[in-house]
Amino acid sequence: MDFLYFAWVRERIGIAEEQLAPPPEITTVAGLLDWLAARSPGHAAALADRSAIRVALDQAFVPLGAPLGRPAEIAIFPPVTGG
Amino acid sequence: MDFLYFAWVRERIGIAEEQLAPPPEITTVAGLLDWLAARSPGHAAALADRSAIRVALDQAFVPLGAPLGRPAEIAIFPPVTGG
Amino acid sequence: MIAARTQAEPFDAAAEAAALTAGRVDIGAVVTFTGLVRADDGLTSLTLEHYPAMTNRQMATIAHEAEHRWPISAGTIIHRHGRLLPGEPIVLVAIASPHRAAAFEAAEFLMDWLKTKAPFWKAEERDSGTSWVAAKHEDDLAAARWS
Amino acid sequence: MIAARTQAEPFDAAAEAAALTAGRVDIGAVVTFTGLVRADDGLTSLTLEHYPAMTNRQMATIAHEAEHRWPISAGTIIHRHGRLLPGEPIVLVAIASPHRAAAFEAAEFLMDWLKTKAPFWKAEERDSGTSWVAAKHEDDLAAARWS
Repeated sequence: MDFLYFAWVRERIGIAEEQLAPPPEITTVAGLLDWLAARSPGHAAALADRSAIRVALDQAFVPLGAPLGRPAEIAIFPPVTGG
Repeated sequence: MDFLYFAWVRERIGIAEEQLAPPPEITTVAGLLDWLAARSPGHAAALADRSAIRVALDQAFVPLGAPLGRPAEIAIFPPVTGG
Repeated sequence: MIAARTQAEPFDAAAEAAALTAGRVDIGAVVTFTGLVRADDGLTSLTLEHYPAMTNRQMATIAHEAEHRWPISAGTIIHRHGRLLPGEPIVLVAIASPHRAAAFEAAEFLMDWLKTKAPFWKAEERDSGTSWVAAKHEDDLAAARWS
Repeated sequence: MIAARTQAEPFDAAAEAAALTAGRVDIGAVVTFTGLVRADDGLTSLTLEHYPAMTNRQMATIAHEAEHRWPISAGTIIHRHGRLLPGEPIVLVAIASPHRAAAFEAAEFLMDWLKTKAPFWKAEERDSGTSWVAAKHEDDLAAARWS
């Protein structure tokens, strides 16, 4: 699975992109974030405040409580500020 | 007093502008329109449907029931359709 | 400061909008509205009659009212009169503001005012003859939301 | 048909708006919104990061949604990315419609969407350092009125 990070999530994790294989017992987006946060202090810092985290699976927004399914790409980032 | 007419009010009266001296006992806009309608068949036709008549005294809209005062200029026209 | 004028000549909406922001770094939003002549039902031309003294006076008043209601950095209102062909521009409202909501609202407010209070009258010319456009109730409703 | 794109280069809002109406006589209203970089509190530059695959996919979806909700004759959405200086344009929404209310509403709808759903992030650079812009609650409220 391709993990993409943007803005301060990217800065705190320290990389823009990585390929990871979460264990099959992770079935929700929230569960995936818990697993990801345990990978490094940077991941933990980036994901500390879940209210400031937004997630897109295969380029579509999902709530943190959504089922994970089998996306090819997961993007994790702060609330958007374009326009 | 300068009387100005626009759009189909102008066309029905047959002139764009005239100078008239209404008698001093006319004290409201509605009274002025009654007096004006009696001047000619054209004036009468233009003013027949009062719901379609708008009036401005010295370039400011007034309701038909408004006091006439002593304007220098009275304009009579249909509802506006600009923009 | 919103500048308002009437003219018979076409206007360049792009140049008018660009002039609002030239050399400035305090403007976050520019909204422009351009009204154009549609060739509906075989319309061949539109003639706009107006009452110049009242237009000038009332446009200045409404521009002032908009400046009072919203933070406006700069603005331009242009309304044409005379005979216009399909596709030609009739009216321009261009508003620059620090903020997007203010720019949208002020532009809509001014357009609603122009539709219901500015002393202009449209006559539509077709092969079948010329007729005066009737005022639309929906325009009155749109204008009423600002009062 | 609303065309949407992202680019690093500046755009010419005037030329984009003019292209919507060229040669047409069925358009009654054109509304444009241009967002610009403000030099607030000593801001020296704004850098827009984005997520290209998601932007392209979601912009196409929201353009389609706008076309479904309003009668739209033509439209253009452009969002820039990269480093921008004060006074430079960030975003353009230009909508042409037969009717004025539809043009205003569709342009506001698309801007509210871009503010709250398009995957762009702004970093502000000042002499004191660089900081990410926080999302505004008022933008969420503005977007919520369309749902």
